[in-house]
Amino acid sequence: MTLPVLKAADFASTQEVRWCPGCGDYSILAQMKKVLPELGVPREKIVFISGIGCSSRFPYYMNTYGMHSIHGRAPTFATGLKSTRPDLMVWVITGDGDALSIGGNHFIHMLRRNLDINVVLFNNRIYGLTKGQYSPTSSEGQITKSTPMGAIDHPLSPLSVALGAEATFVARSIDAYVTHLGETLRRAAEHKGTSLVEVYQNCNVFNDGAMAYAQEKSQRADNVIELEHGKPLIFGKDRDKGIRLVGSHLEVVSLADTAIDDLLIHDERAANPSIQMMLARMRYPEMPEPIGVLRAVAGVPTYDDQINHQVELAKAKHGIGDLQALVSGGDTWVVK
Amino acid sequence: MTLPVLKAADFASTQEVRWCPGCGDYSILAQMKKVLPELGVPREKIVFISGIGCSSRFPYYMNTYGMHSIHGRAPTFATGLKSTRPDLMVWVITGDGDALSIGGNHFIHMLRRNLDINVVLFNNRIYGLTKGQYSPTSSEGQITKSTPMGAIDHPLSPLSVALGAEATFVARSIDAYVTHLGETLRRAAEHKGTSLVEVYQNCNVFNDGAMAYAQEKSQRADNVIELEHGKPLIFGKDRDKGIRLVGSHLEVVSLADTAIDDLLIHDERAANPSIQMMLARMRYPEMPEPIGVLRAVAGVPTYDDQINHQVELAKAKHGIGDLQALVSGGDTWVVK
Amino acid sequence: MTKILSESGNGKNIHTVSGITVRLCGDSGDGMQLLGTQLTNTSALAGNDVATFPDFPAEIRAPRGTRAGVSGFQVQFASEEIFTPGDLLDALVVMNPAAMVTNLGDLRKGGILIANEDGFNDKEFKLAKVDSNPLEADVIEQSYRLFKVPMTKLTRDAVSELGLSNKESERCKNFFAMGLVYWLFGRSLEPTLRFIDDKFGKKLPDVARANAAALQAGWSYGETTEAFGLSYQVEAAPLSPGTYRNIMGNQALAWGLVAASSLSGKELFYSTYPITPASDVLHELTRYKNFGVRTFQAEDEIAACGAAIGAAFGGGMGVTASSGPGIALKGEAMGLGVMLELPMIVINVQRGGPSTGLPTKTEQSDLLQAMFGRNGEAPLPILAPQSPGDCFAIAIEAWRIAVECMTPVMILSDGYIANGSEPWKIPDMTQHPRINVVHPDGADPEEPFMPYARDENLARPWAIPGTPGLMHRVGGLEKEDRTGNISYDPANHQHMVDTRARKIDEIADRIPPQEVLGHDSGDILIVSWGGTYGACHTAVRRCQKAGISVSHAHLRYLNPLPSNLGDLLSAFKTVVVPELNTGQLRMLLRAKYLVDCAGFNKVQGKPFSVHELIDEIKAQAEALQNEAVHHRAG
Amino acid sequence: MTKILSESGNGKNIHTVSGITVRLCGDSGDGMQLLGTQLTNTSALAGNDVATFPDFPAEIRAPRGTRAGVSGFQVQFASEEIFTPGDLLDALVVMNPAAMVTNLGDLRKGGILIANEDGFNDKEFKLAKVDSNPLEADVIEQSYRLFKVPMTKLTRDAVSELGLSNKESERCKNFFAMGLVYWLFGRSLEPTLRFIDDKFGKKLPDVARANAAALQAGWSYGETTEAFGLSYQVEAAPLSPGTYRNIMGNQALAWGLVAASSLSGKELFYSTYPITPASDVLHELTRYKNFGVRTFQAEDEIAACGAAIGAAFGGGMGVTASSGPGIALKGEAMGLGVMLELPMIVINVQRGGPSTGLPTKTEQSDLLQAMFGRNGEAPLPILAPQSPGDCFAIAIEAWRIAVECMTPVMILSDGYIANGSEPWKIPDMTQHPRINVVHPDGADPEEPFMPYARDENLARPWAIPGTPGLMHRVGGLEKEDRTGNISYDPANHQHMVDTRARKIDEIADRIPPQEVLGHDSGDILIVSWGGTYGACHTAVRRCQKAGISVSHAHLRYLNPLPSNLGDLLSAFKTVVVPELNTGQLRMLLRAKYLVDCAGFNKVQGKPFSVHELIDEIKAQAEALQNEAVHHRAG
Ligand SMILES: Cc1ncc(C[n+]2csc(CCOP(=O)(O)OP(=O)(O)O)c2C)c(N)n1
Ligand SMILES: Cc1ncc(C[n+]2csc(CCOP(=O)(O)OP(=O)(O)O)c2C)c(N)n1
Ligand code: SF4
Ligand code: SF4
Ligand SMILES: [Mg+2]
Ligand SMILES: [Mg+2]
Repeated sequence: MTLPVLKAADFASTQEVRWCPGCGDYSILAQMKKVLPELGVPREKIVFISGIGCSSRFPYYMNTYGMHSIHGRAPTFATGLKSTRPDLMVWVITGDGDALSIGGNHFIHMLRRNLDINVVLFNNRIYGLTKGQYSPTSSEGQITKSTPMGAIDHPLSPLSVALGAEATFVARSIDAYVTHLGETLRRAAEHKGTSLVEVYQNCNVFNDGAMAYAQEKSQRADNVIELEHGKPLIFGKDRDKGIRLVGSHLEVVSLADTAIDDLLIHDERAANPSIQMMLARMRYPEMPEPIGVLRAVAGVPTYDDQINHQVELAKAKHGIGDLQALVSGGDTWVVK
Repeated sequence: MTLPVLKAADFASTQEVRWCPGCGDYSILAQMKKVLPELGVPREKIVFISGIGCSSRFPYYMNTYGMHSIHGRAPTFATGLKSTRPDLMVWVITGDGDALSIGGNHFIHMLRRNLDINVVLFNNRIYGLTKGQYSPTSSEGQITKSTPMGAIDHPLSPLSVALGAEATFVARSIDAYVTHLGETLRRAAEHKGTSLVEVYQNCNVFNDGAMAYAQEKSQRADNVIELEHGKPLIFGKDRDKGIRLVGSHLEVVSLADTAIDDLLIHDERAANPSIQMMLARMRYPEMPEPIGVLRAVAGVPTYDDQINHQVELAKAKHGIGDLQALVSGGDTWVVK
Repeated sequence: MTKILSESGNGKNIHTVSGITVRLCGDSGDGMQLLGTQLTNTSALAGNDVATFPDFPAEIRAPRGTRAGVSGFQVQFASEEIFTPGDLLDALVVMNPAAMVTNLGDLRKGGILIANEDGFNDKEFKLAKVDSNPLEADVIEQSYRLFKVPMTKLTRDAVSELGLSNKESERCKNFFAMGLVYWLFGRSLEPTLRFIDDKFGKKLPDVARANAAALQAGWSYGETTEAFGLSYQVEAAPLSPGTYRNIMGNQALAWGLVAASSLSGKELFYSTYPITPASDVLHELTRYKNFGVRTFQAEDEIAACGAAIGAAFGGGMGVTASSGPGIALKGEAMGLGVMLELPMIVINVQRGGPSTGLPTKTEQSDLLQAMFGRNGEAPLPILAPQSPGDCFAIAIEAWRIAVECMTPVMILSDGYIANGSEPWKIPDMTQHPRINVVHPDGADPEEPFMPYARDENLARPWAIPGTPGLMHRVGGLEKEDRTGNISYDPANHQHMVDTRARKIDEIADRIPPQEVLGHDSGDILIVSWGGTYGACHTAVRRCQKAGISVSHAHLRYLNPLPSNLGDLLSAFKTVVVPELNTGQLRMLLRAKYLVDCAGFNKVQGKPFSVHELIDEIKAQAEALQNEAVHHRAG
Repeated sequence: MTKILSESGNGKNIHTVSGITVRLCGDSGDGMQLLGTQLTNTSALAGNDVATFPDFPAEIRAPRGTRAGVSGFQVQFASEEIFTPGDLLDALVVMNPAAMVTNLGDLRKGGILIANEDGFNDKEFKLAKVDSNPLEADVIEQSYRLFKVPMTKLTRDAVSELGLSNKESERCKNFFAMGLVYWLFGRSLEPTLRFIDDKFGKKLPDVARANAAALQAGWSYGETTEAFGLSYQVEAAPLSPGTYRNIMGNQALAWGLVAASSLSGKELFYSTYPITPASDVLHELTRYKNFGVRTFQAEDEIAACGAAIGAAFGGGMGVTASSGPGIALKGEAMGLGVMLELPMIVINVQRGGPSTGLPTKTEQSDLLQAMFGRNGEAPLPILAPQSPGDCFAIAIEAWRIAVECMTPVMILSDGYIANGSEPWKIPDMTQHPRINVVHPDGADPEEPFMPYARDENLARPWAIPGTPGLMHRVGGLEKEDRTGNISYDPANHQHMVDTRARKIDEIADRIPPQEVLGHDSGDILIVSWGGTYGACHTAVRRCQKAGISVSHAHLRYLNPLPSNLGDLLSAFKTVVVPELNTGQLRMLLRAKYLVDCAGFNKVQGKPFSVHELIDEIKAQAEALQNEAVHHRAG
């Protein structure tokens, strides 16, 4: 039996999409609908699990199984589901507040366990749904409803946190850069283990243009560097700049006076994430910000495989459990 | 008026110490009592705040102010206290489960906010108080009460997590290596910003000897490398081995065939934590494990300074708030 | 338009009425909340009593033109004291078909319906899922006084000279509608012109001019077209003398905390995690840093609660706020607060539940969570404001109890109070009783310090770090009486559990006895709490006037309950407890007093209307009468 | 030693008694828990009915020799059916002075006191904070039958030939004590010798031999020294026929879950975060991976609850467990479970509260948290086992209700039940009714799938991912009836709140009516729940025998309450609700039935003793009599 060929539209649920007009979320939704049919996984085998936030409305719009859970906890539901149903393709949809503020702990633990799930973190550097408070990724000094004199927390980078938590797949893309986004989602889906994709997402109501330097086509080439495995790090509208590793830090060089061979070659498969960590720490405006796959390490056992493997091992070793034998075992006596 | 000179014994509370005989916690307590008098901070200006766990009993044994709070949340109490009482010296005492399992999120956020507090994480790689389940730092495959077939989670390194969360002071020491421990606690106390000290602590009841390679004097020299700022990384009983940076990774070399000048020089002050991250990832038995101060970056604003600074700024700008003016302001009308 | 008091005035056709209830509705993007707020403030400044009810979609920008995207603002203004934003509408302004079809049901027969004609076209019909133009339905003209006004076009015309884009011009149409409404109800344009100037004058002078022009155009439209014929006037209300301002619930809560801080000489540490409908308290408080207010947006609700306790341990005023789901998360930490016996305020601005529920809607369903949402025996005082303005007083009272008894105190507000507004008599804070806070100073070097010794309120001493000689350790394990050391002793545990309970119970001796509206015995007693005050009060007053033997006891203290409440309940034949939940206070009353209270419950995300309460009271009165007849007959 | 049934036997001086209550106490390091468990199992194997109460310090290794470091194990074994580990002790074994002074108060006058003389020296007196040797006090010899035995020395002698170190030799002294106790109560050494061999035989043959030698030496000491003169014998109890084993509460809970899994054909996903006294369920379950059990030690309690819900969404059997503080953390996620209407079990093994409280002690103070510890109206069924063995049945019943009604179900166990043990008749699982689980298979392509349609139990369909055509989305926002789409509609919200409540309430129609021990009307009704069953049952039976008109209703279903309970309560003159809290069930009963239940409450981290309950019943009976007299006189 061949599977019916699905189109993007087949992945649309009947629910009206209720994001603000112009919100970056639309583009991510569109790319997801576009990529999923290419993966050949039947819709009923796919589950989207989200927390709470504008971004977390996502599952309602997908004609798959879905759960719009509670704030910050999506990874926990996904963990229970994937551990018991490894046959399903599980996506976690989360926001910068959902994943890194209230949900930071689950986020780390999901990554270190390396469940075979995919996580898309919509980073708009603001709390959208609650109308504009700063988030853990908001810039220092950012004026928001809750920080009229400027935010004083030092921001977290989702990618750094993920690398610190031993994530096996870490990537970044941009809502408006649709081809790149689609490709990055596809890569995430294909990775075995927890895949994290941070997506720069414009909240045009509460934080409009915060990442315009990366989102707007005119600025992107100079402010963003696209990583490709095995390729030197080159960027710029005229592809005339590059990144070089000097001692223990990275610097921008002009290709006018540096040979391509001297540039850093991107290695997404490096077991040691030190260089990937340096990349994650490149921040605009000092440095171009990396997009694409920073890290994709294969072969690390996944939690779902392992938990189920232990069950199989135990069955093989002790035989399939016999309830009557269990309750009847040990020291017993008979009353007549 | 000169302050009375205090001794270690002055820091002992009247409460009987109730750890298991032989527990590594005793040594940490002793060093704390030894170091504090040297800092010249009056006892009443010191507060110890802990979560729950064997280690978290610590505050009861110190003749200072103290709070034995709830599991994983010590950083939150410390944050409220230090933000409003920057005059106090605040210590957070936590365990590997307390800090990295249930408390992982607060741990990260405390570090990124860089409150001027000191955190001592007693890492015994086990849940002591609840009698021996595995913790986030337990090794893969470790057999514990809750993992009779071996743990399947990939362990977290407190130091990596901290570096990923932009910590400004990150150090490690060992319960049994008392001089080093005392010195490390002192360094932590002196740092302005959140200081994290991971202490390898032997739980002789539930995880005895898990870190013997580092704790036992006979093995220590070969398995541990003492970091010193500005010094090359040398170790070994005969100080005949060193660490060299090769491209993007670290390797052990013999001083027989490598010049000292080629060794990595430790830079705890490097703003970019990439190398520190590489050090944090050195794990026994493949590599010697680093102890001492991995990172100590000065000059990063602390949360307590900033929150209070904004209050001062506001007062300077708008004048000290006038309650009557507040309630009487805006559009009003008079009913006669 | 409760009563028409006089008709026509100096040549013009003006009715003077005792009150008007109007609702302004349009798309979320149409600026209805702004319009409503301005009308409210202007009416308040005109000396009316006012009460408001904003009602907006959960989405930030719900899809334009749809029913889900409708945003409404209801206001009642009156020349008599009022307590609710009104039930049935005297006038309804609708900017599009979706607004019309979702709100028309609340317009009274014969009421005024003003529609932005330009918003009624095929595109909009489709978005609103209506088959044809609802304005054209015969029944509309027959049932209401319909005025179709091409507001978009008229606005465009009015601002055409200012060189704005089409889109920008159209944006001003809410000010046109406002002008028209102002004319209709004889409101002054002055305050709104001032507002426009304040808000846009400097930054966007073009926009300021356009809005002002639109406002004036709307007013002129009413004045000149004579389409309306009749306009209305609402005289000033006989409020008690004083200076007034309009105040919203969350704002009053914030100000009350600032006031408590000032009255007690303690700096406020407000530690929270954003959540609807509590976030505005944060937004408000963070502006008062010059009052020594520190606001802390924590990583989650647990951290927020922990930080507040940390601040309290240091001698600060620790306050944390959230709504239902966030309060659920704080349960464990609140339990620690109970054990540590530190003062703290926990605010729950309730919303529709369970789980995420109806985040933008109101409900009173977290009372039992407030009472029991912690492990073990962990009682704490619970207070509930009865109206937006009352939030101010409740915040101060909560803080007073917290320090007097060294305990966390819970405040239960709700979405209706939080976003509603009312005129508020500005208090003279210099005359306000101060809150006395004592920190022991460790004078006695002979006696060892006893952190769990108790005073006459059973409160323990609030000794704070920095005080020499009072070093002590607190924690969540049961502690020994007086010394505070860990204790597993059975008798001590019993003693401490009992003492913590007694400490809270005895507050009942020190709070005012429960007041009653009406006689303190009789046929029916309505017992209510929280945001239903206005509706219950109004309904009871009307029924009293109608000769029914009914009284009203509205509780501001929910734990402990006022000491005279039991007697009060038993002095009535029927006790009815109206609540926006399935009967939570009722359960507590039945358990405590063994009185067969009846429930009148509604869980619809909406406040009670006055008339549904009146119907209930009448039904109860009738039931009593039938019973009496039956009795006499029997 | 309830009754001496016969004295002496075949030449030896043996009393046959109906039951013995003995407590074994020593330092935490002395192996008292092991000793207790062995004595229990041996007695059970001898056919006695047994009940146990282990009681150990909160510390892992509390300081040696101190009062805080004392670890005790109490066991009652009897030739009649018993329901508690006994109140007053017939025999007390103490290994050191600390153990003696902290436990002597529970030894009945004339009871047997066996002391390890070698543990009574100056060093130990100091550690135990006693001034002089408590064994020497005159009152001891006068009040008790004291036997001082130099156990350490005798043990050392007994094992001297085995070449163990001094320290190792001394470690065996608990086996010496055990041997002596076995002799005293006529127990067979056989089971314990088998145990020693199983445990140490292979790995540490020296230790095995030493322990066996010490055990035998203890027995011989009793047999040969004639110091004791008298030994005791307890015949087999007349339990109902069947095969029995001894079972602990947490173990029975774990097995019950495995059984429910098997009976329903669903694999168990047990997701938890360690906490005393719930952790042992995890330790037990993680050994049953070959039953398809997956255990997940989550990063915290919230994650544990979330993961259980995730597993349930996927069609698995999601179970999460904790104790009070951890349950507080799960509140928000449990609310989501209620909203999603997915089956799940949440277990609370209660301990002393509030906050961290008394982690190793028992209490029943989380009932109201179970009822109300969530935001909004979020009802769920609550069940409570009445004894260690009953945990097995309760787990199965909870799972049955969870899937039948598509709801989270809460089980309230407690520390007393969890660590206690009793003989348990091994059920024939092949005869056990199966639990029917249906997942819709999406057969009908015409009808759109309605995830919130309902069956006769008001349960929605459990459609699981992987089923073609049934794709649907669930979430925490209020949802539309039948379709499950998000809905802010007021009437729908009311309907859904009402329906969720009704779904739980109607379970009352499908559970067995409340049973009563004794007449179903009369003077006094004792209403209890949870771990107090044994004490209440025993007390009521004794009082019934003493002629008091008292009955006992023990609730295993706490929400909803059995449908006949109201009638039952009103059939008695006095209803007394004994609870290890300040009156939580009592509050629920008063609220629901308006019956003036009296409370009998104890919050000391300890179970009720039978005699304090008897005293209470007698006092109530007397009060009724006085009242009656007064009445007749009046
Ligand atoms: C327990 C709890 N706390 C707080 C909230 C309120 N809340 C909902 S979404 C949100 C943050 C949203 O920010 P983010 O995750 O960045 O998502 P976005 O809306 O920006 O997509 C908050 C604070 C909640 N629903 N539940
Ligand atoms: C909310 C909550 N969950 C669980 C527990 C039980 N608990 C107490 S300490 C602990 C872990 C202790 O491990 P760690 O932090 O490593 O401290 P250690 O005892 O090893 O020093 C746990 C799970 C608790 N007290 N509270
Ligand atoms: S508020 Fe921002 S993030 Fe949310 S839907 Fe609107 S634009 Fe998007
Ligand atoms: S259990 Fe382990 S960590 Fe805890 S006190 Fe004992 S030895 Fe120390
Ligand atoms: Mg966001
Ligand atoms: Mg530990």
